[in-house]
Amino acid sequence: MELTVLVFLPAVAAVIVLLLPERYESYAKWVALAGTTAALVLSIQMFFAFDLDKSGFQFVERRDWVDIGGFNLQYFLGVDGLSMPLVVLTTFLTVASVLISFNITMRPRAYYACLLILATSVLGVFTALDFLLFFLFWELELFPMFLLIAVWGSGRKEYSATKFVLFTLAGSAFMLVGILILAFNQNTFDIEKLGQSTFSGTLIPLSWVFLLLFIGFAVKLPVVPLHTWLPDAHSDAPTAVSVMLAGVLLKMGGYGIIRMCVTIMPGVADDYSVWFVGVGAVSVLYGAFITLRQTDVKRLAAYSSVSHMGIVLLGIGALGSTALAGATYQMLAHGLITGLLFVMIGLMYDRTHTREIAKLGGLARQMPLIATGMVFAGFGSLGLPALAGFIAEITVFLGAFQRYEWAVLMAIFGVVLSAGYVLWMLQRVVFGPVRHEWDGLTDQKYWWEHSAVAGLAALVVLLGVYPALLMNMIQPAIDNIMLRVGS
Amino acid sequence: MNSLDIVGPQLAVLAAAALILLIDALVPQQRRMLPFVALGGLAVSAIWTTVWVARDDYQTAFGGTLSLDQYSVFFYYLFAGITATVVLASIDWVNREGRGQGEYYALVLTTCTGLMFLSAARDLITIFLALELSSIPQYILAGWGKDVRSSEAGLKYLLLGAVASALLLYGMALLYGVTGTTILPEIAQVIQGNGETNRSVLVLAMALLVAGFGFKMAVVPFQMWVPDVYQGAPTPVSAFLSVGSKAAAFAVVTRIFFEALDAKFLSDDWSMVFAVIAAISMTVGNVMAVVQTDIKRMLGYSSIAQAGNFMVGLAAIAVVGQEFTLGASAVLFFLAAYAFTNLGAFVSVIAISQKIGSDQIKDYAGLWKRSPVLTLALALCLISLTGIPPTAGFWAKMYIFNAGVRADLVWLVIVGVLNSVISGYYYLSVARQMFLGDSENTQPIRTSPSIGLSLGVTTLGVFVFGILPMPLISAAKEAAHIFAAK
Amino acid sequence: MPFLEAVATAPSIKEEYLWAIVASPMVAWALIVLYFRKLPKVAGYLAILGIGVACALSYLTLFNVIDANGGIAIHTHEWFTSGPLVVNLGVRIDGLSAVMLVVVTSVSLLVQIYSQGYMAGDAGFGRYFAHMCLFTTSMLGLVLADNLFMLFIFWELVGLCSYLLIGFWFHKPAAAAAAKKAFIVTRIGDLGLLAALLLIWTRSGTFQIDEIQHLAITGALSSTVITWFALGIFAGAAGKSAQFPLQVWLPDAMEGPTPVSAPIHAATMVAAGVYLVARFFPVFEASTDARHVVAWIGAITAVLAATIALVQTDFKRVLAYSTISQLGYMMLALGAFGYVAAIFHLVTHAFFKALLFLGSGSVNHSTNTFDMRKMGGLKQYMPITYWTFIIGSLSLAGIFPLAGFWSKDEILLDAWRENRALWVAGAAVAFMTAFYMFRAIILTFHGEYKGGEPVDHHDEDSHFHGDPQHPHESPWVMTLPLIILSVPAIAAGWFAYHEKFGTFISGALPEAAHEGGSSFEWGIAISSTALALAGIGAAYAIYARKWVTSESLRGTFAPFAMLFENKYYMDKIYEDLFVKTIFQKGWNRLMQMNDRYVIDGIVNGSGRITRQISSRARIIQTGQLQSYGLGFVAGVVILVVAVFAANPL
Amino acid sequence: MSGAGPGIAFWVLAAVTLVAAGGVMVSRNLLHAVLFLILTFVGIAGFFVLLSADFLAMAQIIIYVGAIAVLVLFAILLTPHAGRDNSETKMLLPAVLLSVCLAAVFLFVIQDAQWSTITESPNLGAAELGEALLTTWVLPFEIASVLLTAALVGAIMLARSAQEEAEDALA
Amino acid sequence: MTIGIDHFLTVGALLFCLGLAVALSKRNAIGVLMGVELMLNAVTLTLLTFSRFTVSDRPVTGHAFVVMVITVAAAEAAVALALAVSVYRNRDTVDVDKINLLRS
Repeated sequence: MELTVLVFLPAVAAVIVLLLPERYESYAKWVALAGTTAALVLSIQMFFAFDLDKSGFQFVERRDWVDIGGFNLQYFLGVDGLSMPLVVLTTFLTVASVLISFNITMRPRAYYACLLILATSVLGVFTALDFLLFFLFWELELFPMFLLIAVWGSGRKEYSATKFVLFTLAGSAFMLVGILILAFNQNTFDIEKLGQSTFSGTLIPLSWVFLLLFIGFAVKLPVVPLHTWLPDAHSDAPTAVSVMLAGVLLKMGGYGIIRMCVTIMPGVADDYSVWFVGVGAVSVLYGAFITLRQTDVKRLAAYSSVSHMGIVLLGIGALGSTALAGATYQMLAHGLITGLLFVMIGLMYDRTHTREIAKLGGLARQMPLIATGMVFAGFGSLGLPALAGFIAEITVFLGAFQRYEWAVLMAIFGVVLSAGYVLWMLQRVVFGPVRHEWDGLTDQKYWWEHSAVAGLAALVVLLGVYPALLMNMIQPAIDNIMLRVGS
Repeated sequence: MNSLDIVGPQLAVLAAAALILLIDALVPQQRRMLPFVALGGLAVSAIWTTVWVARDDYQTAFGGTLSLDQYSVFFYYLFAGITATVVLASIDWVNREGRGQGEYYALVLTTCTGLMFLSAARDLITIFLALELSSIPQYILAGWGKDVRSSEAGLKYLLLGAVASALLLYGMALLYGVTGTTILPEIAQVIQGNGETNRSVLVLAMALLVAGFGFKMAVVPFQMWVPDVYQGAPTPVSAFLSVGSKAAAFAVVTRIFFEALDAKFLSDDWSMVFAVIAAISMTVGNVMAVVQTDIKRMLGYSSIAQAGNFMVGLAAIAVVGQEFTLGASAVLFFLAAYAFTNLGAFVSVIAISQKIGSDQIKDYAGLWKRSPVLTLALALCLISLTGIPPTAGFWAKMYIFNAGVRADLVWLVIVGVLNSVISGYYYLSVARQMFLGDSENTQPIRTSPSIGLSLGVTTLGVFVFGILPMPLISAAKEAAHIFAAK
Repeated sequence: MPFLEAVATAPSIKEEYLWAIVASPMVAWALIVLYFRKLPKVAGYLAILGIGVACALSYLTLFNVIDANGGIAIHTHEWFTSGPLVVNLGVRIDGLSAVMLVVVTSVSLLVQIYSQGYMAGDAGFGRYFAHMCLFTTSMLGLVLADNLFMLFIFWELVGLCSYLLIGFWFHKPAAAAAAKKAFIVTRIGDLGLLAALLLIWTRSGTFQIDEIQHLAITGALSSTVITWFALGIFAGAAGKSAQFPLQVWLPDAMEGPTPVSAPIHAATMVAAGVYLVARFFPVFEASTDARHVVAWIGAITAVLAATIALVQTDFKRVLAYSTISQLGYMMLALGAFGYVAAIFHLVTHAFFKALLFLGSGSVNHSTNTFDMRKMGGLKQYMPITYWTFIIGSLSLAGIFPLAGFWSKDEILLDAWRENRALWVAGAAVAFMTAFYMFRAIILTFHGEYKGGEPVDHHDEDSHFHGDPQHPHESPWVMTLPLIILSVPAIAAGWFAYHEKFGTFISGALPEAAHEGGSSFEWGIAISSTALALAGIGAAYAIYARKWVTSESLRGTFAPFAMLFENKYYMDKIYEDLFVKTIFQKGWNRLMQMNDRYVIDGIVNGSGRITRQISSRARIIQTGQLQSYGLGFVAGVVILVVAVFAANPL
Repeated sequence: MSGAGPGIAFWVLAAVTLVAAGGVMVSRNLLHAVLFLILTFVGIAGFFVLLSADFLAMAQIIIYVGAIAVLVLFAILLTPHAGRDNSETKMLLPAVLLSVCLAAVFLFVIQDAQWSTITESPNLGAAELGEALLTTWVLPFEIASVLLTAALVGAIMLARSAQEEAEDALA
Repeated sequence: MTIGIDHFLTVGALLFCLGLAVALSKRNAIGVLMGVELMLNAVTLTLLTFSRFTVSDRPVTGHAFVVMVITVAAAEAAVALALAVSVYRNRDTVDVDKINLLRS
């Protein structure tokens, strides 16, 4: 029951928000906050109730739902060590997103409803154990996201929103075909069962099926060259949506690759491992190169996400126990760090109303707290030890080095580049001579801003200094998958 | 009398039509009642159908020309529902246009009767007559509007429809020539026996049938009338065309090809034909819709693309051996889901266009500020047409593509899913206009209760079946099961 | 001596104390950051307290290790595991780390005290002490780390602190740029360290320093792996210790506050590279190629930096190049088997260079400038500073009997034994060192005072309070550390110049690796002293007596002067040519164009093509009735023919 | 169907019918075209007789010649300004080509087919037809009646002028 | 010479295609309608041919079918003429080349 409650808590909150009468629309944020906080509390409770010694899925719920021609789509939820941390990450970032949206005054009911449905969709993706249910949740996120970018965004928001939807739609189109072919072969959508099956006589070669699924996930991750929607979506989305996008939506791609591609078709993953690693390494470098030329803070952060998610793909592709765990850790770390980075950029943008690096500068003097947060997030992003990103990156590198030295060497060069773009950005935005047009702007000062930033920063540090907290949970799940790969 | 009892659902509708004409002629001051009489007739029809379902006494009657089975019952409900929605959505328009109110509703109900007969007919002659009974009133209705476009639409529809009928008839004649009968099961028997010697005739007949019904289904290359007629005809009539006659055509094609032409040497041919037509229809419909500026015309092209989607199910019927009703049930389920969705979209368009006085998509700008409910309703329907959850359209696509994959039509399914990306583009562009654009006029849009009711029913259907599609799926499966029982 | 024969045992100091060394500055840091940012006095004292505790514990540790005759103690704990990956956190104490602890904490403590005066009134006073505490923590963690992983973590954190402190006056564009440059350049070196870390774990499955050392000695790893590992380690060290070709960041780092330059960019942080190489000395011993690379890079760096130092006009930059040069010296020693010599020089250099930097800070405190052309004659105004500065310079120049003499002498001896060419380089550097130091002294403290730099009162970030027109001696909090530091600058050589020290330090190695043999040779000692004296004399002749003017010299050696003044054009090559032109305007731009025009071009293009097709195709829909019918009939014909063609009768 | 009589009759009828149909195609005057159309109808009726369907032949004459052709004439007369020429659109060439193609397909199929034929006429009269229409095909028969009614109602509504409608609205 | 089923069918097919050609090429809507009537006549001929010549349990089927086709043809003609008149009233023409307000 917990999982159902958890997944649909935000949706229920969304319904309540929508039903609020117009004169109470300023209460929308409180309802949203209450709903997401409840979800967060519940997920944390589950996190600690999670039995580390048990293998397999926990908090399982399953019942038949819809008959799709011959066999059932089940309502089948459950979490394991791979998804549990992602669930907590999602609930946490949702709360943070709601908090930093507190100053939204344009149609708040619709805004929060979209945000909450988005949360339900992502939670559903991370907990669904039926492939079609997974797909349902995967698609559910599209329209709220479209509206969030298109209505509450800035800049070329229509273009970006459409681009986002079409990219995802195209990716998921291929994914759907892959899902149906797999399901036809085994007469089930059950991920657990599919994950134990060997496939023979699929309609098209299994490696093609793998590719179909992979494209769907790769768009989301995103992998070069399917990434160009990301900078556009990020730069034009409102802050909270950027946070959700970078923080959890991208992780759906990585999670999907591990949960579906690798677990269900380990043989194919192994055969084509070198390609994934190569693409991952190229993503790291390519993303970093382009990041170095960005002049818009948000686009810069977005391209850096491309680079960082390349590390995830690198870890997955290397198909080692350590590398996969590292990739998972990287997803979590990147979610928090880039989430924080976008929060800081958002706070800054709220005040200065520009994201042009050339127009900014010297903010450390006028807004010391925001500047500190930016520096912190920046260093998290470049993989500073004692912060979450470092553990993740180095675990991936260590895990992948044995098998693909060249790819890891490429990727660690990307780490140097990341120092380049982060520090360049900090130098231009935060440091440098004071600009008097920003005099009189307020620093981070509201409680909701403080709590969102502090919470994120605290988690970044926590994951950086106490990796065992999550590693002990992730590792058994990864080892389960590795058993499949090994055999 | 037992036989009349069997056609009770149709009779109820016809009786309502007659009653309407009578009231219109005798007590014209009571014209406001007319739509309610129509609704009453449809309700009686539905109840009568339910009685039959409750009796569980499925049978064929009239010398085998009509079959009351789960399949036809499914469509009785569907057509009654569609017609009721259309009637509700028409009230405003009919009151405003003022041309022959009684006749309008009577013709709508007559069409409905034709559609119902069409879904139940098991004989080529009956099928032809039922087809014409549903078509001729539609030709008239398409030309019902007083403006020149409406007449043009009616004339175009009729002349092309007549050519299509002639082709269809020639095909039926050939079928009759080969088999010596017009009753579907008997045709099937003869073809199973010695049909292969006359394969050429059968293929030609099949092609002509596909053409004749393809006209109603609106699949490429028989679709070209669709955008013109949808744009020109009164919007409620376009709505009726887009779901009613399309659904009936699919119903009857499924029945003919499944009951009469299911011999292996034929089904191999026509499944391929359907697959190719499906792929072309989707692509043409979607690509052409991209640059449309008139929402009715856009929906016309979209309905061509959707017809291509349905046809995936038809193509899938033939190939699969052990689960060969899957494709059929997919078609039925998709039809039902599509009926809710497309009606919802059209009703929204009726409600909106009436007030803003334009069908141009660009005039929908800023609609959200004027009428959030209408905007959301239309958006929901567009989402459903794209096939995004939580809507009935999602399950429909899921179901039909699953059937396609199971029939080893992976290429077709890939074409289908890619097409839904294109469709996403133009559906979204409508949504974009509504949510983003600005209009000087910020006056709220009020809708009449009748339109509100029809809109409520359809969008609720889209949403509820988007979450709990099982009842609809079971019904579709049960309906399609009659083909397996044979 | 009984000490020598004594058997080394594991030091008995409690593990908690060792952790406390790291923890106490960290606690101070946390308290300052969280509560006392806005209370400069409290922050300052808290910092002194935290580092003081660490310092006291460090001395305790040192004595404990001495008691244990230079034995090794390792306390390790599992941090986290992931599959085969096991990462530990642990502390390792031995002679090397104990000495480093003492050096780091002593210098840091003195600098903290000094900073109370130097930084007084600065807007970021609290922030400054927080950063300093964090730096000390990281440096101590680096020294105490028992495995490479942990060492790498603190290594990077040290880099962070360096970044923050160089960019302390972030409103100065030069400072912000210098901070960025420092971080990125050292990170390029860290790339090697990271690669080495990955390599060694992949090949041996451990990060433990003792195990790695053991593997290197027993030859369990192939020589290729060892060589690459060693080179990776050295790359990291070269970044941190500003070795050629990564030396470019250190002079720019002088944009930071002077008390920062003292511990970080002279005494401790930059020495971390030397420490790192020393830590993995057995590995370098096992790989001759790597060792040669170390030696020659060291030599090149030493010469390069010394030549540049000859022509600098900025007081602090002279010291910076001198630091690079001396670090090159240490590397040279390590490459020449001079493990003990290198550490010895590290220690002495830490003290006298810290002294020199603090002295320069003191000068700046009264003149508001580092430009030697604006100073002169400060001897009479600032006697304490002057005399302590003289002591430091003599020590640096290697004049008997000051500390520098002994350590430098040992390095030259090792170089002589390894390769005569290395000795020649070392000797040349010794001459140049003496020359540029006394050139600086003469320009700064002798002659007429030229007025310093006027205070810009409009600069709200300036913290300068005095009056540059009337220079004065610094307050006691600043002069006291100078005086204290001059003690080891004089005496550290005596204290350490014994076999004891060598044995003690060598105890950190898994076996008495390479005995340096007799570590004194008269020939070397005399020749180097002579060279140093010659350097001093030359400086005196040119700058004090002006027998030969510097201008005429510059004219004679114009091409060289150009080369030196432009730092061998390396900054230009790196930044303008490589980073800005080839990389940013070339390659990255190319990538960006690819992204914008090729990839997005395909994306947008496919959309555009669809629209194009759509708008072309709509022409088919002519509105003419019969064209529709034609399509219809054509469809039938094509259908039939296609079926017959596909599936003949 | 052997023998000279039917043979001659067939060829004559075929000639008349097809030439008349060709006349519909080529005649430049719409009224002439209607006359050719009527001639075709009559020819078809002749075929019906030849196929021993006398009742239907009569029905053909009555309905097609008597009703439909007259309706067409009415229509021509009711649209006086629309012109009486029976010219072709620019689609003539493709239309003819496609028709020829379709004819080729039809003829090929007719040649290819192996009809299971009987030699004797089944001898069906109006009585058998009437019985069939009231038993097996009573349903389509009834539908046809409804259809005619609906068409009538609709046609009347469509063809009424605005003036008539206004009068109707007053009532 | 025996006149067989093929002869009748050929006449029917040719008539059908002639009708089609008329329907697809005439400019006047009423001309188009005439083409359609020709096609329907061709169909009735074909139906009766089959009824006369082919083996069947119920040869009367063809006759019944023809009755229906004739009926429908009449209804269609009536509606078509009504629509033509309706268009004519609005546009003063029944030229299909000019009835093309709805397009693309």
